[in-house]
Parts: sequence; structure tokens; C-alpha cells
Amino acid sequence: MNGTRAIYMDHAATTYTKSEVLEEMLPFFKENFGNPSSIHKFGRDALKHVDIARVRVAKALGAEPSEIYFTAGGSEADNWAIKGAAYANKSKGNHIITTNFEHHALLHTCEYLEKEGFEVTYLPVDEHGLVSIEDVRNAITEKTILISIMYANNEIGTIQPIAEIGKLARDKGIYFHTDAVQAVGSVKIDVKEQNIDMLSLSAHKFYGPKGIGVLYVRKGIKLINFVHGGAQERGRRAGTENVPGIVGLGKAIELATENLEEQSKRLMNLRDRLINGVMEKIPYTRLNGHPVKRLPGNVNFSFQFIEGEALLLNLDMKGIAGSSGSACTSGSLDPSHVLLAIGLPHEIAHGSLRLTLGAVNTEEDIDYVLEVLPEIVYKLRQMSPLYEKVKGGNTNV
Amino acid sequence: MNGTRAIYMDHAATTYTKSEVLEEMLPFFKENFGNPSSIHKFGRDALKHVDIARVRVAKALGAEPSEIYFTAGGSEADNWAIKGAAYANKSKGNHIITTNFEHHALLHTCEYLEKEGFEVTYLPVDEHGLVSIEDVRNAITEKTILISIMYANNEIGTIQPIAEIGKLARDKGIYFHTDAVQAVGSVKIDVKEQNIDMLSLSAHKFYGPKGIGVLYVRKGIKLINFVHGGAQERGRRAGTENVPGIVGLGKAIELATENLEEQSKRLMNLRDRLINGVMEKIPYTRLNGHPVKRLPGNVNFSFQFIEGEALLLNLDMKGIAGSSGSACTSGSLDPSHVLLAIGLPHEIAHGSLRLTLGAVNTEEDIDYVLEVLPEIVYKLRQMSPLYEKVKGGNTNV
Amino acid sequence: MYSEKVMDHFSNPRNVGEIADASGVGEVGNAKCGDIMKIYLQIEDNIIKDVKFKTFGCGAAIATSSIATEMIKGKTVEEALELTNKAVVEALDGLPPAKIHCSVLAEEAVKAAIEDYMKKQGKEVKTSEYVGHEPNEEECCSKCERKCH
Amino acid sequence: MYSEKVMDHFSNPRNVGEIADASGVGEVGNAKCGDIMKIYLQIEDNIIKDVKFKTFGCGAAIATSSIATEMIKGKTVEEALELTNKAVVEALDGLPPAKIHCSVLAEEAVKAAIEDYMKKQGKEVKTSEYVGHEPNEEECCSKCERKCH
Ligand SMILES: Cc1ncc(COP(=O)(O)O)c(C=O)c1O
Ligand SMILES: Cc1ncc(COP(=O)(O)O)c(C=O)c1O
Repeated sequence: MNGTRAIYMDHAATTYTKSEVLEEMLPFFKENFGNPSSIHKFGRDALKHVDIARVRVAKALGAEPSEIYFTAGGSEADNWAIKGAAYANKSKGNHIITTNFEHHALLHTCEYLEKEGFEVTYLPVDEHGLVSIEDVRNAITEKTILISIMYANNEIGTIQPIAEIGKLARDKGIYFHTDAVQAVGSVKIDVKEQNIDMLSLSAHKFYGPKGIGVLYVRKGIKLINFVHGGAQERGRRAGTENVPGIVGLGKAIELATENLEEQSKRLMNLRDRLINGVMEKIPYTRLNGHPVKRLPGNVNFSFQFIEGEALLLNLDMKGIAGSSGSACTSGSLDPSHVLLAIGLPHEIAHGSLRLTLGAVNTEEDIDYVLEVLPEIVYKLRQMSPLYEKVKGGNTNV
Repeated sequence: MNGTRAIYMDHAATTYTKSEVLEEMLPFFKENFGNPSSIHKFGRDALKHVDIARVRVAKALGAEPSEIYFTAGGSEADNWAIKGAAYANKSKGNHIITTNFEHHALLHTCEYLEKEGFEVTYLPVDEHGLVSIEDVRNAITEKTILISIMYANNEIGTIQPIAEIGKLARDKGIYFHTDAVQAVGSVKIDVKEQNIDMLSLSAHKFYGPKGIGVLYVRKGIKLINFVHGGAQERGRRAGTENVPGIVGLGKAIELATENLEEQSKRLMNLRDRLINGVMEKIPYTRLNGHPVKRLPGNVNFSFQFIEGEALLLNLDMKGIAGSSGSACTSGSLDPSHVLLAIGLPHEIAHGSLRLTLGAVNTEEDIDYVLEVLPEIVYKLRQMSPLYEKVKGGNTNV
Repeated sequence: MYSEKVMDHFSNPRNVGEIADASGVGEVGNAKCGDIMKIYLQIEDNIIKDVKFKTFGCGAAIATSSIATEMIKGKTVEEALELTNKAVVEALDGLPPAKIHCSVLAEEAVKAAIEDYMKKQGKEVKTSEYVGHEPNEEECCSKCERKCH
Repeated sequence: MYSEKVMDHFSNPRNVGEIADASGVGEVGNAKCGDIMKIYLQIEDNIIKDVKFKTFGCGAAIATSSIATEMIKGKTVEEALELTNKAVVEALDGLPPAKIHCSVLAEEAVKAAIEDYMKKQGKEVKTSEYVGHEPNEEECCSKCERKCH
């Protein structure tokens, strides 16, 4: 970026690894580098720390350590949960319920399963991104074996009524998985109270390292293996354990859940300051997502008449790092499937901006964005043939 | 361990991460922590270094950068190659050829595919662990879509005639995959010259970090995705890239291939000193694996009349870290399937010891092992009711 | 991802604006697909005296519009009709594969504006005869369908 | 993975050896499965005066042999017959689940040795009546079949 500013507001894409986390990881690269499956001292030391991390994760989720399985990240956890439950239970039925605005790790896995003969219902969400319990209930058939609904959306931050969906699923004897990749570290989770059977998380979303995640699998849930091979993870997930990653994940989840309330209050304040400032200063702007039931750090706008990438590049030149749609689509030409799911027309979906706040952001950052963003939007609109057609008017949508 | 000695001779299970490697990784945790899919500066920086690593891997294998896909390790790479090729080509046939002494990441994946309707031929190996080209040729049927044979065995170190098998497969128009997890960094590999279509590797076996690997996929090979989701890795492997891991892998493979000849000569000298010393000093001992076609750092013995775990624990108390069978079984009660595959009777397979040498080992280490090991074997034999029956005699088998 | 040339034209786009009584105006693309380019020409004695553009679209869309206007300014109408998307891409020191369609749009916008000018002059011109770009999978409609994978 | 107690008995096993003219000898297990235990008893006046063992097997097999010999030394034959695998596990401060079968072997080896003694004495004893361990999935044969996953 030009100048010296570097304001990172893309914490939903990924976070930096906190110093305390990295410090706990470091000894496991060069000194305690053993393979946890080895029976010698190097191996036993590594195993001990893998188990400590497992206990930390269990504590953060209200689960048992024996219910925690380490994976290479959120995508693998989602793939495993959905494919694993589908194939393990296909004698009972072939129907899966999810929503049309899940992360692609969920959606593309479901599309794959459709080709393999499974039936998938993609529930709609309302204009704020909320799924209706009634819709879930009505979608259930005799053949339904799995319901998977994300805890909080990665683009617009909407938080679903997870406990209610969990209760409904439990009452009907149907497995319930939730992709909590965006929720962990931002929202209080208790898998027992919320009747969650499976839950995916990914460390790099809460100041842990990339390339390591968890699938929580409640005791008794039938799941076939996804990565076949060695007997790691009690024979359920093969591959030499990423010990530094696991240790880092354990520390990160401990830190994140310790400070959860305090941190989330702080972020909500920043978030609302940003939302209110932008809505006040920039006309033809829509706030995407739920006004209240949203992640503490999530802000998502659509600015009419302009296109998201051009906006992002301009922000980047001013030292502000944001995103447009999910990280995986932000290099692409498609409007976000999430924004289409909440009913935005294509042309408005194209002009979206996601700013996700985190540990490093301050009030000054917000004020700087409020100074720079309106100018950029103005400049791009001046360049836009769509804006020219509007003239005057000043309604936010 | 007691005392101050800590001699690590389990490099086939895992290696420490070299300082040069860790140093290159470190900036990607806290400073250059961006998500490579993000279009802002943080993201572009990360992407640039992922691409540098990709070029390094390609260079080490004689491949194109566009043929390199990062995975979470060797197991995922194996799962992806086998399942991906099987499902993508099932219209052509359902037959897979492999050997009966592959790593479990291969074997258990094949067993899974057998349940799904694929047919798998598990070729035998000879007493040294070599597969015969004739056997491969004879196993090919019209329905054969994939041949997967490991480059070098993880337990006994035998190196297969990969180029010949590759040529045979290419001539017949059948995909050829090789699990080169133990070979990379120890043996010179050229995927083009050797006609390799797919190759798995894992960084933690050559002084890189755990939890990161590669599947090389030759251009044009049909493979369905394994981890579905975002568009990472040109849409073929979903999940936010483990940037520090990828950077570390890139550096590690560069270091390993730069020093390959020198390092392997050094290790062979140590290896042969160890082998000769042990065979001389300890009766009723068998060297497992091929006398010449073996990994530079691999030593594998069977000591009659004693059991491997007891041996390992005794060595561990003397500060020597070795293994018995593959790491994944070394906590288990089973004799190694690899040792059974080369024809050892169960009771002899139980008494095996694998010592795998690496960068840290010296001649003094070897001499220390030669001092300590005979005593331990003697002590355990004195305790063994099997030995009592033998008495006298001094034949090595 | 973008060359310096692209970033230069994106951050300092040349010839942004409208021309009040333009000799010809062309608009291509559509909002649904995320890019619209509109080009205004002022033509005197068969020479493009002035050119302005307005673009709704990504960084590449803005940069290709900007450079295309520069490339045709001062040229004859016939010369301008020879502009190809390939020339636009080259002038920008390349574009990422997914953004090649922007150069196609720029070429098309120039041609549409000239066509409009010709029509006003009473001449009939099939500018499509001049369209220099090769058939492209990344065209709008397939593009909007593209999934994230 | 092993308790300190196990490591102590493994690294300094008590009562290793043979007894030349033993009153009773018992051998259980088989080499194929990776463990054999052989126990020698010297019994006088119904009291186990001395006991020795030889074991081919893992750390747990050696430790359970060692502690079992200690637990029965100086006891009457009837007391020794009361030895259960559970008592062996407890005396060792626990064993990993996969190693419980070693404690069963130790119990069985003691009983086999006593049975041998009884037979030599002309008494008939069904020691299996005393066998205190519960049916166990980890028994040898299933054990040898177990796969690495
Ligand atoms: C030959 C072989 N293949 C595959 C693997 C699996 O690699 P990873 O444990 O990194 O998944 C290993 C090592 O564990 C191996 O030695
Ligand atoms: C909601 C959600 N699910 C799944 C994922 C995938 O996680 P990862 O990229 O760590 O595999 C992400 C983030 O990328 C996400 O935001």
C-alpha cells in the first residue's frame, strides 16, 4: 500500500497468529519435534502436548476431550462431517438439509453428494440471512439423516438460532452439524446445551495458525473416516499430527474464550461506530446482515452503482485491507452467493464491501475509514454510468 | 530418558524442522499473515510466497509449478490420488494395482475403495521388499485404471524400480502414482524421466514442518477433488492455504535436494557402520530390507527371541530413540504388515527394530548404539523363555 | 495480480467523464454481470478529437477503459476500428486470465461508439467485422454462472 | 504411556530366572502373538517359597510378570489362586487399554504353574474356577488380527 498506514479489517478471511500462541508452538518445531505415535521420549512429549490441546478445545466447547478430532482446517472438517455422516448413515436415508448460503466447503460437498445419489434441500434465508425453524421442520422427511446449518455467516455475520435447530434435530433423531468456523472465539458455544452433534472450527480465524482445525464429534455419532491411513486420532483421522499447529490451536482457543465477552463488547462498539458513520455519510448504501444477531466484528455494506473490487483496490491503496464477499470469491467475477441468497439483485451484490474487525483495530482506524471510504465511493460513483442515471435522491436502501 | 544422552534415530517417523526452514516460516505467522485469496496487500504478499514455494517444489521434482498441489500431508495426498483417480476414471475401469506392503494411508484407502466396488490387486514383494515388474505386468487387466507403488518403504527402506514401473504404466495408458513420502530428500527424483503421473510427499520427513504435503499431478490427469470448497489451488484443493507450512515445505525441499548426494553418502556410511557392527556383535539377527537398494538412512533388524517394544523402551532409557515397525503401529500389538510381507514369521517380526539416521547423527552416535544395543538384546534374551530353548548356536539369519 | 500499468490506469484513469454533444456514444456490458462501459467520442474530419468514458466495474474494467481511450485518441475512425482486445492487454503489460473479458468489453465499447457515430452520419457499418477478439469462454453469461471452484 | 510403577518393574524386573527342580511350571501365550510367560514355583508346606519367571513380550508383559511374582511370593497356594488380573493392574497403577491382556496372561501363568504343581501332587484342580478376569476382547487371537486403524 502507499503511505505507511496498514489497517487490517479482514479478520474473517484470516487473522495473524498471536505472540502467545506462536511462542507455545515454537518448541515443537526444533526441540520437541517428535511424532506423537512414537513410543520414545520425543514421541511421548509430543503426545502429551497434543492431549493438553485437546483438553483445551474440549473445555472451550463444553465437550469431552475424546470428542475432539484435529483436522487440517475448517474445509476438511466440513467435508468429513458431511461426507462421513452421509455415507455412514445411508442405510437410514439419503436426505440432507442445509441452507443456500453456507460456505463453499459445505455447498460444494453437498453438490458432490448430490451426484452420488444423495438429496439435498438448500433452505432459503430471509433478508437478514436468518433461517426459519419452521422451514427446517417442514423440510424434514423420513429420509433425512443430517441437518447442517452454519453457526454464523462468514460474509454478513448473521448468527443462526443454533440451540433451537439443535433441539429440533435431536428430537427427531437426526444428526446436526454446524460450521462454526466464524463463530468460535466470537460467540459463546456449548455443544451440550445447544444439542450440537458435530461442529467444525479453524484456528486461523481466532488468532491461531493456518492449516489446523477441529471436528467435534459427539460420542456415539456414526461417521466414516475421511482421511484413511494410520491410527492417529483414535483411528479416525490419519496423518502425522501437526503438533505445532495443534498446540497453537489449543492456546488460541483458550485465549479466545477467556476474553470472549470483553473482546466482543469492544468489537461491537467499533462495529456500530463504523456502521453508523458509513450509513450517515454515504447515500445509497445498504447494511447487509442482521442488525443485532450478527458477529461482533462483522460489517457488510452494499454501495449502489459501484463494483466491489474497484472499491477494495482503492481502499488497499489507502492502506485499508477489506474484502468483497468471501475470501475465496474475492478474486473472482461472481457476485457473492450469500448476498444473492438474502435477495440482493446482482448489480447491488457486486458493490459489496466486508470489513471485519479484530484485535488490532482501534477507534482511530474506524475514523480513518470513515474519512477515506466516502471519498472513494464518491470517486467511483462519479466514474459510474449507472450513477449518472440516478442523480439526486439520497435514500439508503 | 535417563542421563543426558538424546540420540534421535527415528527420522523416518519425523524430523525436526531445520532452523533455516523455521526462519523462513516465521514472518508468515504474525506479519505476512494474509490469506492468499485476499486481493489486498496482505493477501498478495502471501500468495507471492506460496507461488515461490510451488516453484521450488516443482524444481525439486522436475515438474511444472502448475502441477503442484499443497495438501495437509502425505496421508491426504495419498487419499486424494487414489480416491480421486479411482472415481474420476470409473467409467474406464475399476481395477487398481498396488502392493501388500504400502503405507496404511494407501492400504486403508484401497480397502475403503474395495467396499465401494473397486477391485484391488495387492502384489507381493520378495524377501528384500522388491516388487517384480513381471508381477505388475501380469496383474494388468483391461479394467486397470491405476497403479500405485511406493517409492521407498518406510520400515525397511527398500527402493522400488520406479522408472520401469512408470514406463510400463505409461505404455499401457494406466495412471501411475507413487507414495514418495520416504524418498523425497533422500533419493533423486524426476517425475518426467521416471514417467510418474502422481506423487505424494510430506514435509516433516525432510526437515520441514508437520501438517503440510504435496500431491504432484501431471497435467492432463483426471482426478476428482477430495477436499471440496473454496477455489484454492486452482479450484482443486479447498481450504485456506497453510502459508507458513507451504513456505517451510518450499525451503525444506530446496535444502534437501541441494545437499542430496553429499548427505546421502554421509548417511550411507553411518548406516553401513551400524549394520556391520550389529551383525557382527549380535547373533540371531536378520537385516530386513534390501542390502543395496535401500534408503541411505534406513536400518532395520529382527532380533530373534525378543519383542520390539521391550527393546525400544530399553533403548529409550539409554537415550536412543528408535522404532519398531511403522510409527503408527509402534504403540500397537500387531507385528508389522511390512515384515510379514517380506516373509518373516510372526515371532520374528515382533522382534524388529528400525533405526533411521538423519542430519543430526554422528559416528559417535553409531558407536554408542553399538555399545548399548548388544547388552540390551542380551538382557532381554536372558529373560526370554524362547532363548532358553535354543542355547548355543550363533547363526545370523 | 495486476501489472503496474493496470494499477496506474486504475488509480489515475485517463479521460473519465462525458461529452455533452458527443458524435457517438457506445455502451456495452450489463450491471448484472458487474461491468458496464460507456464511451463518448467527439469526432471531427474523421479524427477522434476527444474521448471520455464512464465505467462500472472492477479494476481491470476501469484500466482497460482508460487505456483504450488513450489508444484511440487522435486516431482516424478506421484506425480506431482496428483496436483489438489483444492490443489493449499488451498495452497494459498483461491481464490475469479471469480479466481478459474486460479488454474485450473495452474493444466492444469503442466499436459501439463508432457504430453510433456512423449511424448518425447515415453510414451503415458492421463493426463486428472488425471485432478482433477471439471467442472467449469468459463472456458475460457463462461468467455470471461461474462457481467458486 | 506407562505408569512409573510399570517402568520400574520393566526396567528392574524382580524374580527373573528359572528354578531348577521347580514344584510347578506354567507357560502361557504364544510367540505368534508376541508374548509368552513362563512361571516357576518352589512350594513347601503349601507356601510359595520362591518364584521366578521368564517372559518374551512387551514392556507391560515383563512388568506384569514381575509384579505378579512379587504378589504371590510367600503366599499359600490358595491365596495365590485368588490373584486376579485386576489386582495386577491396580498394583501397577494402571495399564493402557491395549495392554490389559498382559495382566490376564500374568494371572493365567500363575494359575498354570499352580495347576502343574497340583497335578504333580496328584491333586486335581480346575484353576479356571478361580480365573478372575472378565472375558476380554483383547485376547490373543483377535489381537493378532487387529489392524492399524
Ligand atoms: C510411506 C509413507 N506414506 C505416507 C505417510 C503419511 O504421511 P503423513 O503422516 O505426513 O500424513 C508416511 C508417514 O507417516 C509414510 O512414511
Ligand atoms: C464459515 C466458514 N466455513 C469454512 C471455512 C473454511 O475454513 P478453512 O479455510 O480453514 O479450511 C471458512 C473460512 O475460510 C469459513 O468462513
